[in-house]
Amino acid sequence: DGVDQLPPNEKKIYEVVDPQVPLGASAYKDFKPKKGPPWKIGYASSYAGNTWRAAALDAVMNDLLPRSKEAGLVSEVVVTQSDLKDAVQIQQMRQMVDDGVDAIIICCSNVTALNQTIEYAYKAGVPVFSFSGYVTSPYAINGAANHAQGGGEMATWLADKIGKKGNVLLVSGIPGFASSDSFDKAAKDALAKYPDIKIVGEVAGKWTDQVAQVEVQKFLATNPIQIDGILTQGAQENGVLNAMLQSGRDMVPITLGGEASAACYWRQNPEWVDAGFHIWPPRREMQQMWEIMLRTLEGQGPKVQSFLRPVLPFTIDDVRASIPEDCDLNSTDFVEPKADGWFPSAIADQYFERPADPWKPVAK
Amino acid sequence: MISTVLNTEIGATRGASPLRKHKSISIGFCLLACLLILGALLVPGFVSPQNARSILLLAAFLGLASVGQTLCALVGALDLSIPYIIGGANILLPSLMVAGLPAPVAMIVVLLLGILVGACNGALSFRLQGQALIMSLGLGFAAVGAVQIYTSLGSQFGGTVFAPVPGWLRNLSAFNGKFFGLPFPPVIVIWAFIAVALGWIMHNTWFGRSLYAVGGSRTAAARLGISEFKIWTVIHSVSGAMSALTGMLLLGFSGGGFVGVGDPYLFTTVAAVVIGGTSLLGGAGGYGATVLGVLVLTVLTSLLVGLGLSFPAQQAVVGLLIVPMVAIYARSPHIRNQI
Amino acid sequence: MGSEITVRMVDVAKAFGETRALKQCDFEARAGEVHAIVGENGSGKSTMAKIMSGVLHPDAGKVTILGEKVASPVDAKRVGLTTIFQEVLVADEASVFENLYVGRDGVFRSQSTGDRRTEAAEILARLVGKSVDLDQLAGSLPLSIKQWIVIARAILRRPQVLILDESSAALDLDSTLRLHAEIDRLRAEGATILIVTHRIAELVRIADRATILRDGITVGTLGKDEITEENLLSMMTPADRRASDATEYASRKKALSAPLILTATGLAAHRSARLFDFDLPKGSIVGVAGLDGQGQDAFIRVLAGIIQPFGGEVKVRSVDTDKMIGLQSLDDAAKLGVSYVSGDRKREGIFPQQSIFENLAIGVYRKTLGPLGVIRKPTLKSMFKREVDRLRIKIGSPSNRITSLSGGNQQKVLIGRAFANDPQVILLNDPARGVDLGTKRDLYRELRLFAEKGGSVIYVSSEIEEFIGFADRVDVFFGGTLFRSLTGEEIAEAPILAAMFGKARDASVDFDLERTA
Amino acid sequence: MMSVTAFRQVTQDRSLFVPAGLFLVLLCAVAFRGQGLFTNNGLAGAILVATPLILTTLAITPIVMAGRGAVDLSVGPLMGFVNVTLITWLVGNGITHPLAIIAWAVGLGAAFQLVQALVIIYVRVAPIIVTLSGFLVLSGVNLMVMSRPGGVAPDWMLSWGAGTSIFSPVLLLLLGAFAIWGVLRGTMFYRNLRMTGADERMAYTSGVQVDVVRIIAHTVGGVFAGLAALSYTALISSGDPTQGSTYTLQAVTALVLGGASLSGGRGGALGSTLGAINMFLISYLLSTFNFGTVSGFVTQMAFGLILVGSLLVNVFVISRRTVA
Ligand SMILES: Nc1ncnc2c1ncn2[C@@H]1O[C@H](COP(=O)(O)OP(=O)(O)OP(=O)(O)O)[C@@H](O)[C@H]1O
Ligand SMILES: Nc1ncnc2c1ncn2[C@@H]1O[C@H](COP(=O)(O)OP(=O)(O)OP(=O)(O)O)[C@@H](O)[C@H]1O
Ligand SMILES: O[C@@H]1[C@@H](O)[C@H](O)OC[C@H]1O
Ligand SMILES: [Mg+2]
Ligand SMILES: [Mg+2]
Repeated sequence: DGVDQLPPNEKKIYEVVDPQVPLGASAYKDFKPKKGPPWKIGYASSYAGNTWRAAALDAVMNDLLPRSKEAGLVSEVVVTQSDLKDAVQIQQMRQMVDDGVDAIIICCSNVTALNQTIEYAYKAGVPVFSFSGYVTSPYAINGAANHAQGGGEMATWLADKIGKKGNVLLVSGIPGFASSDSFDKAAKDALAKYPDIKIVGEVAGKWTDQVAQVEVQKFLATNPIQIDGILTQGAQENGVLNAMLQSGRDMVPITLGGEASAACYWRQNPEWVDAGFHIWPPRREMQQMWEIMLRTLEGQGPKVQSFLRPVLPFTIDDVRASIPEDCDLNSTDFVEPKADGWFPSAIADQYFERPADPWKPVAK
Repeated sequence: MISTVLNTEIGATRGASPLRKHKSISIGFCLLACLLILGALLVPGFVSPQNARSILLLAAFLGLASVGQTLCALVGALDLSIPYIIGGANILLPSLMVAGLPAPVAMIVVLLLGILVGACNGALSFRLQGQALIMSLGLGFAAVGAVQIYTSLGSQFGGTVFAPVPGWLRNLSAFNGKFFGLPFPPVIVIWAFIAVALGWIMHNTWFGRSLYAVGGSRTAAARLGISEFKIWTVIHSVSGAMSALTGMLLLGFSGGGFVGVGDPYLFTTVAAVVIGGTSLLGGAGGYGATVLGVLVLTVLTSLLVGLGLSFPAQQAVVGLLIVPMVAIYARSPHIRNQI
Repeated sequence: MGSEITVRMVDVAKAFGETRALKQCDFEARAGEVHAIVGENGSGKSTMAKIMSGVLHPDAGKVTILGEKVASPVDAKRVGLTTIFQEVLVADEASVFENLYVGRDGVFRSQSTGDRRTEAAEILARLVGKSVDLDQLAGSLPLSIKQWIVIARAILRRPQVLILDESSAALDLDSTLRLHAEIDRLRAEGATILIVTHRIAELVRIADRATILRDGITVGTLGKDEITEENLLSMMTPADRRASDATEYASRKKALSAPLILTATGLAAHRSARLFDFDLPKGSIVGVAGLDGQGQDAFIRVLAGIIQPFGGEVKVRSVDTDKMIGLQSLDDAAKLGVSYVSGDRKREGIFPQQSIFENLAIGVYRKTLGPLGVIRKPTLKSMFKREVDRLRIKIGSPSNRITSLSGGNQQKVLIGRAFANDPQVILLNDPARGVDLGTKRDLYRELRLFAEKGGSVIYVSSEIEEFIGFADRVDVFFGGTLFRSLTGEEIAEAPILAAMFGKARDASVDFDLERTA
Repeated sequence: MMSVTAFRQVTQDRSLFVPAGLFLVLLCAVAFRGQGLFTNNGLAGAILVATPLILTTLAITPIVMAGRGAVDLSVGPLMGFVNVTLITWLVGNGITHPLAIIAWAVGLGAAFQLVQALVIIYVRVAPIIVTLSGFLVLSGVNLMVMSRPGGVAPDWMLSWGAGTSIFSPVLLLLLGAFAIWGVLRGTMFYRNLRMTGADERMAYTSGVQVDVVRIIAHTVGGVFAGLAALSYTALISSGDPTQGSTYTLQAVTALVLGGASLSGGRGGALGSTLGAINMFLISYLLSTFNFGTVSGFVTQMAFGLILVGSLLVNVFVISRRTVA
C-alpha cells in the first residue's frame, strides 16, 4: 500500500528516506470536498522571516491564486503567520476550520505538535497539506523534496570537494522542524563514512541569512580552529558566505541550495565550488503542494501520504542561465528548476487514483 | 576635638573605603582574572589577539545594550523594551535606507524613534514603580509590532529586511573592521568611550547624583526638588537611544535586518547588571560595575565555548553561576535586621 | 508592687559587626507596671526591645519573658508578648480588619471571626474617637489612623507584656492621652508595659519605673519618685557632655519687630478652612503647634513649596533684590533660601545607600554646579567638615553609609544639609521626633545661633515643652487654620494647650492630664 | 456557584474592574466578528489552547502575591522542563501510567519551586535574580534533555488534544487548579499570603510564619506549573524544549492584565484567569481579520497597546491612592 503502489522509478526516490516520514496510503483516497469549487484555502505559515518563505508566499499570491481564480477553482486564500509558536499556529488552524476553509496548507512545522489539530480538521472535512517537510499525522498529506536524500548528497559532495578530510561546520535550520532534522541526520550519516572528516561545530541558522551570519560569525570568532568546509541547509547559505567573507579567513566550499545571492557569488567566482542542489526550491515546492491540493479537492484520490521529490543538482551553467552576469549579491530570489521540471504532470498523474488535469476549468 | 578626630579619619578612610564600598567591583575583578587564567590554561588559542578582539566585540554590543538597563536598575526599574528596540532599529534602518533616506538621516530618525519610545516608557511608567517593567514590555511589543508592520508593507518579508549594508557600517562593527588602520572594529572604541563618559557623568554631575538619589529614596529626592518624572524619562530615553544604537550597529555585524537580533539581550542585559553588582532595587551600583559584569559574562561564554560546551549548556552554567555570584555581595538582609 | 517578674534580661550583649549595641544589659520588669526604657540615641533601646520580641537574638546573656525563651515573633505571640515597633507597619493593600488580625492564626488554622469584628470596631472607635470602616483598604487612610490600627492590633491581643518603641513619638497630645488611658487599663489588668520614649514629660507622668541605658549598658533603674529630668539626664549622658548645655534662653520680643522675611496672606492650607495670614520676622524663631491634623503640617509644606495651598500666597524676601517674591514650588524655595527639614527622616530624609558625606552634600550640589551640571567637589569637603563640627555629629568615616549612624545622628546630618545651603529661613517639621535630649539641646543651641546671626526659623513640634524658652512666638493651629499667636509670657504649657484645644484667649485651662477616656 | 462568588469579587475588588471590563468588551467584539467561538468546537478549542497560559499565569500568581517583587521568570522554562522530561524520561522509558505522569508533572513542578523558595529564603538573594537564574538554567537544561521538539505524548493523552468537547480532561486540569486555589483561599494561608505580600515586615513582626507562607506559595505555584505542563503536553501531544520559555513573558503579561500587582499583596486566581483569557481573546479577535503575514505583528502590537492602556487605566483611574 502507499508507496508500493507507485511505479518503480518513483519508488526509487523513497529508498533513502527519513524513517519518520510516513509512507503509507493516504487517508484521502476517497475524499470528496464539503462543497464544490471555488474553494477557500487557508495557508497557516509558521514564519515569514526568510527569503524562502517570501518566495513561497509570492508564488501563492501572485501566481497560483490568480491562475486558480481564473479557472474558478479557488476563491480566496487566508494567510496567517505564527512566529514559530506552536500554540498560536494550532489556534490559527482551528479558527480556519471553524471559519469554513476547504483545505489548509501548512509549512514545515514541528513534526508532531500539530497532529491533533490536523485530525480536528480532518474530522471537519478539511484536508491538511504540509509542504517542504512532513508531519506524522495520518490525516495530512506531505509534499517536499527528499530532504534526507538531499542532506546525504550535499554532505557527500562537500566531503569529496574538500578531499575527504578536514573540519566541517554544520549549519542546521530550525532544530526539531521536519526538513531540518531529516537533512541533518542524513548529512551526518554521510559524513560519518569519512573517517578523516570531523564535524567541529553545529550551529542553527534558523533558515534565515541574518541569523546564520551571526551564528557562524560567533562560531568563527570563538573557535580559532581551521574550518575546511561548511555544510549548510538552504535559505541561509548567503549568510554563511558573508560570515566567511567577514571573518577574513580564506574562503572554503559551502553547500548551495539555490539562494540567488550566493549563486551570484558563485557566478562571479566560478572556481569556488562545482555544484549546487535544488533541495528547497520554494516556488516549485509550493506549486507542487498546490497542485496536490487541487487534485485532492477535485477528488482525484492521492495514493500516498508523502509526495517526495528527488534532489536535483545544478551547475554553474544553470546559474548563468537564470541570473545575469551583473547579478545582485543581495538578491532575495532563488535559482529554481523550470516550472515543469520539479513535479511534471505526467509523473503527478501516477500518484493519483483518478488522475486528471488539475487546472482544467470547472464546467459550470 | 571632634573636628581633629574627623580630620584624621577623613584622611585615613580615603584609602580603605573604595575597596570596602565596592566589594562587588573587587570580586568582579577577581572573577574576571580567574576566568582569564582558566581560559589560558584550558583553551588553546584563548590568549590571542583574535580571541581578545572577538570577546571585546561581543562585549561591546552587550555593553551598549546594558547601558539603559543599568540606569533603569539604579532607580529600581527594569527596561524590558531593550530587545524590541534593538530588533526594531535593526530592521527599520535598512528599510528606511531602501526607501531612499540617506544613511545619516535614516540613522538619526531611528535614534529619535528609539528615544521617543524610551521617553514614553519613562513618562508613563514612573508612577508604576513595581509594574514599570510591564509598561516597558508593552511599549516594546507595540513598537516592534509597528516597525514590523511598516517593514512588511509591500514586502514579502516579516521581521527581516534584506538590503545591502553600507561598507562603513560594516566596518564599524564587523570582526574585520578597522579602527584607523588598527585591527579591531571601531564599535569597541565607541563602547569604551561611552563607558568612560557615563562613569564620569554618574559621579560628577547633578544628573548622576540625582539618579542615585531617586533610586535611594523617591520622597527624599522629591524634597530636594529632584523630579522623578524627569529622571525616569531621561534614563528611559537614554535606554531607548542606546538600544536603537545597538540595533543599528548590529546591522553592520549581521549583514541584514533581522528583528530577532535583539532577543538575546532581554535577559543577558539583566544578568550583566546583576553580575556586575548593581542592585535591581535601585540606589546602588553603577555602569562601571556593569562593564565588569559584561566582561565576566562574555569571557565566561567564550571559555565555555572553548571547553566545547553547547549553547544550552553554556546557558545553564551562566544561570547556575548567577545566584552564588550575587550571593557573595548582594544578599538582602535577613528580615530580622530590617525591622 | 512586689508582683511577679515578667521580663528578665541578664547580662545581655549584642553586636552588629563592629558596633556593640548592647554590652551589658540587665533588666527586670514586673506584672502591673509601666516601665520606661530611656537612653540617648544609639544607646541600645530598640535593640533591647527587638531582643525581647524575638526579632533579634542576643550574642550573650539570658532573656526570659514570662518564664520562657522567645526566639521569634511567633514565640512572642505564643507567650503573650506584643511589640509596637516605631515604624507604622500597616499593609496598604489589605482591609483595616485584616490589618488588625494579621498573624493571629496559624498557617492554615483559622479561628472564628464572628465576634472579632465587633471587638475590633469597639476598640478602634475608642482609640480613634470615631468609628472606622473595617472593610476599607488601610492604604486609603490617613497616617494617624494607621498609627491607631497598629496600636489597636496590639491591644486586641490582650498582651501580658506590651512593648512600645517610641509609639507616641508621632502622636499629638490628645492622642497621647488616649494612649495613656489604654496603657492604664492594661496596667490595671496586670500587664507589663515597657515604653521607649524620649519624651521626658510623658515619662514622668506615666512610668512607674525607668531603666536607663548608656552606651549599651543598663546604668540603673529609677523608682516612680526618682524619675525627674535631672536624674534621667545625669544617668543618660556622660558628665562632660552635660555641663556646657545649660545656658538659659529668654524669649526675645525684639526679634519679633524685625523686618519680615516671609509672609503668607489669605492662606488656606485645608480646603474648607478659614483663611489666615502669617508672617515671619527676620532673625526670629517661630514655633508652630497643634493637635494632629489641625493643618500645621500642610501649612509648613506649603511654605516649603512641597504642596500648593488651596488659596493665598507665600512671599519671601529675596536676598539679591530685597523685594518680596512669590514662593510656589521647591525650586522657588531653593532660590529664595528656604530650607526644609522633615522629621520623617526614613521616608523623606535620608538616602540609605549613600554615604554620610553624600547625604549631607546632596543638598548643596545645586548651588555649586558648573556648566552642564558638573559638581564641584573640593569646595564641598570644607562645607562638610564645618557642618559636622557645628552640629557635633558623631560619625565614623564620612564615606560610611548614613545608616551606620543612630537615628539622632542621622537627623543631625539632615539638619546639616539644611544649614549647609546657607538659608535665610529654615523650616523644621517635628525634627526632634525620636531624638534624645542631649541632641535636642545641641539642636536648639544651633538654631538660636542661627537666629542670632539673622536666620529665621519655623519649628513645628508635637511636644509643647520644646517651645518653652526657645521660641520667640508660638503659632497654634486649630481647625485647619492659625488659631492663636502666643508671645512672651504666653509661651507656657497652659496657654499653648488651651489654644491647641481651641480655647479662646485668656480662658483658663483646667485640663486633667491624668484623665481617663 | 462559582460565578456568584466570582461576581461578588469583581464588584468588590477594584483591581478586577479593568480585566473584567476588557473581558466583556472582547467577548462582545468576538461575538460580533465571528461565530466560531461560541460553538462546542470553538469553546473546546479555546479551552485547549488557552489552558496552558491560564495555568502558567496561575502558577506565578501565589508567588507574585508573596511579595518582594517576586516575578517568577522561571515559570515558562519550568513548564517546558516538565514537558520534556515527561516525554523523554517517562514516556521515552515506557512509563505511561496516568498516575505516574501526573505525579511526575505536579511533583517536579512543586519540587523545583520548593528549591527556588529555599534559595530565596536562606541564600537571601532577590527573588527576581533567583528566578532569572532558574530561567537560564532550565532553558539550557531543557535543550539538553531534548535537543529538539519531538517525541509523543502517552496514548491516553492524545485524545485530550482533540479539543472537540468542552468537558475535556484539559478542562478538568483547569478546574482542578481552581479547586486547589478555592480550598487554599478558605484557609488562613491565603490571608497570611496576602499579608506577607502586602508588607512582609508587618506580617513577620505580627507572628506570621513568613518563610512557611513563602514556601507554600512557591510549592503551590509549582503544582500549577505542573498542571500547566500537562495541558501544554496535551496541546502539542509531544515535547518541545524551546516553546516553554515564551510562556514566561506571556504569563507575566496576563498576570498584570489581570490586575495583580507585581509588588505583591494584590492579585488572585480570578484576575489571573481573566488576564490570560483576555490575552487569548485578543489574539482570537485579531485572527478574525485577514492580516495575512503581518497578523503576528498586528497581534503583538495590539498586545502591547492593550497592556499599556490597561496599566494606565489601573494607575490613573482605579487607584485612589495619591503619591505624597
Ligand atoms: N541592624 C543593625 N546593624 C548595625 N548596627 C545596628 C543595627 N541595629 C542597631 N545598630 C546600632 O546599634 C546601636 C544601638 O542601636 P539602637 O537602635 O538600639 O539604639 P536606640 O537606643 O534605639 O537609639 P534611638 O534612640 O536613636 O532609637 C546604634 O549604634 C545602632 O547604630
Ligand atoms: N541594617 C543596618 N545596618 C546598619 N545600621 C543599622 C541597620 N539597621 C539599623 N541600623 C541603625 O540602627 C539605628 C537604630 O535602628 P532602628 O531601626 O531601631 O531605628 P529607629 O529606632 O527607628 O530610629 P529612631 O528611633 O531614631 O527613629 C538606626 O538609626 C540605624 O542607623
Ligand atoms: O523547509 C524549509 C523552510 O521552512 C524554510 O523556511 O526554508 C528552508 C526550507 O528548508
Ligand atoms: Mg530606637
Ligand atoms: Mg529609635
